[in-house]
Amino acid sequence: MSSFAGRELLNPANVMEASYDAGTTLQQDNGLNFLGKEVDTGTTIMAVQYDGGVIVGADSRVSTGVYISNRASDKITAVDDRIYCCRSGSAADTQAVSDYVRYFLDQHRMEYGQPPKVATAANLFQMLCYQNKNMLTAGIIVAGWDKEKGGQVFALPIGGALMEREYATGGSGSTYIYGFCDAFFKPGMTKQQCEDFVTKGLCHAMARDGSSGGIIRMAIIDESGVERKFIAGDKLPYGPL
Amino acid sequence: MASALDYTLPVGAHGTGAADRLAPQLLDAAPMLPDPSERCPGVEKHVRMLHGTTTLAFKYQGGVVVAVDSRASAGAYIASQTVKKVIEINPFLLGTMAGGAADCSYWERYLGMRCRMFELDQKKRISVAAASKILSNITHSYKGYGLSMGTMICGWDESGPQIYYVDSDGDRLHHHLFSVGSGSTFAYGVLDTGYRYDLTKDEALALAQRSIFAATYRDAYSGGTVRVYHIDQKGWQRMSETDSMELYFKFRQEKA
Amino acid sequence: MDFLIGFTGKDYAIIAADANAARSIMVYSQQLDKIRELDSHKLLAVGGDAADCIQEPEYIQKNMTLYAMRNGVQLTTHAAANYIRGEKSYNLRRAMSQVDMLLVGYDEGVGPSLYFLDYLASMQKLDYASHGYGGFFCNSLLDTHWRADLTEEQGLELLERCFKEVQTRFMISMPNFTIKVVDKNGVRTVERKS
Amino acid sequence: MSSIMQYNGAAIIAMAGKDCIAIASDKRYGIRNQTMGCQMKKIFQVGDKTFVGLTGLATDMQTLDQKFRFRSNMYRLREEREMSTEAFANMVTSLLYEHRFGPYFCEPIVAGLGGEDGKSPFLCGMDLLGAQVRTEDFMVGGDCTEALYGLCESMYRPDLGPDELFEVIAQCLLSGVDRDCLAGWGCVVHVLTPEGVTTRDLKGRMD
Amino acid sequence: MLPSSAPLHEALGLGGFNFDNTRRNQVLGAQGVAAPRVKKTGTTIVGVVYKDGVVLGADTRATEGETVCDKNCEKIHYIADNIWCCGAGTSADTEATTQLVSSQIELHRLATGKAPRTITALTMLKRKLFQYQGNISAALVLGGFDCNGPSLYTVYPHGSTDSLPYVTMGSGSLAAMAVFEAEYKDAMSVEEAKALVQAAIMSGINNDLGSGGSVDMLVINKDGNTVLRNVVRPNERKFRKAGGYSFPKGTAKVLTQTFTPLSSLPIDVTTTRSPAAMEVG
Amino acid sequence: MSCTEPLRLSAAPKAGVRGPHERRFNPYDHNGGTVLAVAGTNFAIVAGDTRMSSGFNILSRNQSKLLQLTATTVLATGGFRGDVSTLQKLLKAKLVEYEHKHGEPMKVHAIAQMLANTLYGRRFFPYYTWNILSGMDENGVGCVYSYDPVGNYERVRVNVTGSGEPLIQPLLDNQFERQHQQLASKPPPLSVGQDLAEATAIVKDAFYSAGERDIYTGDTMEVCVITKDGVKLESFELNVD
Repeated sequence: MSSFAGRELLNPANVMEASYDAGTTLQQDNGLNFLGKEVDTGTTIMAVQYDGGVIVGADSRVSTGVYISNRASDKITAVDDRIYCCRSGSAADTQAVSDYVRYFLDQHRMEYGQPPKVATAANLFQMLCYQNKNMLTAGIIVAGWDKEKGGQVFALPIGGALMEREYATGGSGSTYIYGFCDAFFKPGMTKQQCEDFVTKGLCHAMARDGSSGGIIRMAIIDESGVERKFIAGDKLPYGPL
Repeated sequence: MASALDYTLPVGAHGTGAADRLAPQLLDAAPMLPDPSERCPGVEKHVRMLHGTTTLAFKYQGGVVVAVDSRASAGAYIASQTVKKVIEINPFLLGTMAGGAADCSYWERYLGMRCRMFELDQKKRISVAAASKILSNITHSYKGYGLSMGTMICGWDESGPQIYYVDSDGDRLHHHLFSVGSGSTFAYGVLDTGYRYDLTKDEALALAQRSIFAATYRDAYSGGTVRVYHIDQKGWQRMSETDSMELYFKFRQEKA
Repeated sequence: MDFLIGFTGKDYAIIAADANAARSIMVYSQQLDKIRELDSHKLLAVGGDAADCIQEPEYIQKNMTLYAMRNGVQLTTHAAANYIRGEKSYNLRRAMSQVDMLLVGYDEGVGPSLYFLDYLASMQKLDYASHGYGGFFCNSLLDTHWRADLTEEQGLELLERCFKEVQTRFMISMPNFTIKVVDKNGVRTVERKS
Repeated sequence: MSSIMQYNGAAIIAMAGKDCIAIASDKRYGIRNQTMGCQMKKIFQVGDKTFVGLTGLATDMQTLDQKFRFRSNMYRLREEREMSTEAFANMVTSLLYEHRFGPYFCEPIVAGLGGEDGKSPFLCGMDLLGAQVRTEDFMVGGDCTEALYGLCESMYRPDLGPDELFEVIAQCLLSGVDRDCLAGWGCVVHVLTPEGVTTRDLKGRMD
Repeated sequence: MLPSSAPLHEALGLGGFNFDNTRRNQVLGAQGVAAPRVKKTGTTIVGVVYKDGVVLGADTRATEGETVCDKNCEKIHYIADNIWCCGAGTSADTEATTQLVSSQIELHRLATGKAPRTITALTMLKRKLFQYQGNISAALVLGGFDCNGPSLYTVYPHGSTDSLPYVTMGSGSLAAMAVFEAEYKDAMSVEEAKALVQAAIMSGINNDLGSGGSVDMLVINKDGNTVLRNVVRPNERKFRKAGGYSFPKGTAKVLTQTFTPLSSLPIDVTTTRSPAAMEVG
Repeated sequence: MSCTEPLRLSAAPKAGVRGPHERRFNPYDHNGGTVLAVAGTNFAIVAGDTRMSSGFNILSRNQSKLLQLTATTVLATGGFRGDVSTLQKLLKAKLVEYEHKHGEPMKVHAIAQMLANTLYGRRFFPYYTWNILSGMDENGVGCVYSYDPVGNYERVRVNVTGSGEPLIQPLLDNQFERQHQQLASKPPPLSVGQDLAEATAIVKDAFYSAGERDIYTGDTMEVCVITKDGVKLESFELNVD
């Protein structure tokens, strides 16, 4: 039987839960361990540039172990008027990081008197994620539109690297659609083409990945502003492009 | 005769002939068998262990005195306060129990049957040495399987009073004085100080009772009733069964 | 592996410890005194981690002396026991020292007293007590034979019985023991009759 | 494997009666399986009408007793009045929760008389992090809580007088510790009424 | 004597967590003793938004391991008059965390002179829980009514939050969510919402062994809050032995008996008794 | 925010993070529940609840733990249901076989020894069951045999086993053994002093008390009264939470 011998010093959760390990199966590790397990956005997210802007999209499933703790969540978070991020990984970590970035960008906007650039937001994300990489499980895509460079997409995988891309996918579901993206992405799409590309991609990932699902949420960002869209779970356009 | 058990245990179909067939000694390690404790919380609450136990036996000029407590504990919970830890194998043989209650009671009962078979076969009573050897052969053949026993086989045979200690590792010792169990150190303290070979019968019985009582007082896992048996050439006799609570207040009064 | 034992008797308290200094599988010395004289009327026997057994009682003794110098009054045995418990429980939180202790003392108007402290800093005032594996053999002996009105001679005899039991049953050889007594005249060492 | 809470062993019950409370503990001081003494104090009176019973690791029981006494005495000096039982319970909670990430291995039970009339029973149990359980009937603690729960659940009746309450709590504790290896060796019962405290030592099993 | 053990921290009343015992407890743990159990609320807690406000609900069972240690505890905690919070998880954590936020909200209200908003409480809670990285085991359902209307959130121990029209938490959350998923509709009346919450909690009580006891509910709307404590008590004990168990006076054997009148009680027991009579310091 | 000084989000180590652990199939489960028996001077009472649970879930609210073996013997079994069923089947077969061989049903003391042997036969792969056998002995006195999972057994006055054991047993001790009640009469040697009505009331009360505090005991309690005339079964509603 396990004792609390050899466990981490400052990890009282371990210490306190040791008695469960030792004797009981009350703390179910199969499903409802809502205290021990972190809320995980096992997710499909993507962001794609098109001619004049970007589209960001995400599924809506949030799971805690095998339990779907939120089936209609919004993983697309605004950090500024025209800058959005898609969050994957730990819900707590990504919410905290995006809260910080929103706060810094607000300050930044006031100090400089104009809207921040997408690259600025992406760099703030990168700094936070890199400097706290030991404690964060955060895979983030930053996308938005600014005057200088128009629509831009930045990918920030877990660990804190920062890469600018024409399009980016993330989350557990993204692995299912690499081939799809390789085959169907082309630079300079129109808005409608891009929207079809994003919805199809997400829809196929959600169909194959158990941790992704629910509805599709999107934000279409361009010079004129932001348009939020969503596609209900029973209206997903699953099938050939 | 078929195996003594309903199902054949992994090794050791113990025949009943005079010559013991030793089980194959191919046990490098204990077999990988499923263990309820991995899945069932509180399994230790249910399997009665006599880990907390005090038993003793000693020879003196008048024979053998055997004394035991009566507690079975499961963790800190007292599963029974009325366990009979002396097993009456036959009118001349007693066995004591420490360790797994089921292991001791099953195998000592089986030993009783083997001793009876010996008698029918040989037309004479089995010696204590032979009886204890049968038991230690059995436990040795199951070594590594997880049996848990610490027992004293006490009796009177042609050579007079005898005590053998047999445990689940297959160890077998011959001596004039033993105490077994978690409370045994406490019992030894009193026993060693008071023991002489030429004790009278009353002194010997009182010493045995006092030693077990001392252990019930100090050892959390020993307690209940102090039972004292006496063996002489006419066989064993149950001498006393006294609640240790009574004893405590009796001794305290004597001291005051 | 240390063995400490002590009890109060009629107008005195007695305390004894084995004299082994051992490490790993060998013995350095069999003449070690494990009973420290804290002041004229207090004895502290220690067992456990060898280094802690030097540091901790020394620290306690020096501080008690300092207290006596500053305030012109010595701690009573009860106060000393509480002081030691406080220090131990505090030290426990920083550098888990592993020292078991028995404290005996004699106070005017109170008589002899014995305090039992384990390494976790729990404290009990007891009539008789022991520490270490030896206790597993001797506690029942004390239960059976100890009385509040033992004379010193009877007390020493009881101690000898305990030593004999430990030498008979305990796996580790303990040939020598230190015995100290405290009564109204102060502390003194008692030689064992050979 | 035994829990750290069973290192020294203890059992405590507190019960509410009509204008009175009773709190009872066993008296064993043990180290693991070895009983070292049977005169251990586990119930501490911290104010006129407030008792706290401590179970768990003996060293923490003694440390906490000192801290409780320090704090309630400081309160008395600062405020020039007695700490109410309820205030005391809340103080205990905050003290324990302060050590959330390095707890004292101790579960206190606070019992006393309070309220407007100064004679309404107040009972409060806590886990080692200070989470309160307030009840109007009984509260149990120690390493045979299940036994004590079972006994009290059946044998407790509301509105008992001090003498009846004593008999009920005595039976509950004596029978409870009889099924626990690590508690027992005599019991002590305090019955608090607006007039005073009656303390009784009980004859119990010593094994 | 050197004041080495002077409780400076304590005397100054600095507050905050104290890590004094942490190292000791770890060493004890390394010696192979098991850590003790803490009181947990296995729990079913729920919340639902209706037409004019929010209804929160909770069961009342608290467990320590597999034993019920409180049959009728309160799991709906006060944050402000218009903001309440249901807690599941380690009891001490849910209580301490909600109490702390409650007092911060009150101070905030006094500082700003405005009625507190639910989102403020939510931010305070999630910051605190995120800071402690899940070591504070509090899973919360936060409901409130403020200038933006009703709002309902869940807060997870690691500090993530969700906002939904109907939420459940705790070990009974599946059972309760099943009821919500089947029965919830938008813009319910208060009566419909209360019935729905009650059904959800009952589902948790009946089907989850970690939940039990009675149903507590709380309605928050623009007029304030209505506490509905123990609205349903489905698990009242159904049988007691007639006459109970009575023990005549003198049943237990008393060895010694002393009576101390209350008026003459010494304030500090140790100072008035001679050291010889002491048992423990 | 300076670039040289990293912004630390938290100093606390993350809770609930554990290393990998091996998973194996285990043929046991813990299904909870409580059974008890009381031996009277001319009767015996056997009782059990009917809840069958696993972890925090109730698998059945109506699974009896009692089995009538002969006209005046009842076996109460708790533990892992798979083993309980197997054991019950095996015992029934053995009893039939015995009756065919010997022309009479097995006596209770013989059943007791046979059950012990059966249990010990699986010493190294135990039936994870806890049993109480109850019936009428040859003198017409009620008898109760209590078992551990590997076949240690003992004749006792009263016994309770299962998840409610630590809650109920002390109460039965108190009421039936009366050790600490110096005014009460002591029980007869092998049975309890109370009459059937009083003993039944205590048994019922004990179960309701256990139901209040033990999460695994509940739903329905079955009470079997054995007299020389046979077995009578009654059911009572316990709590359902």
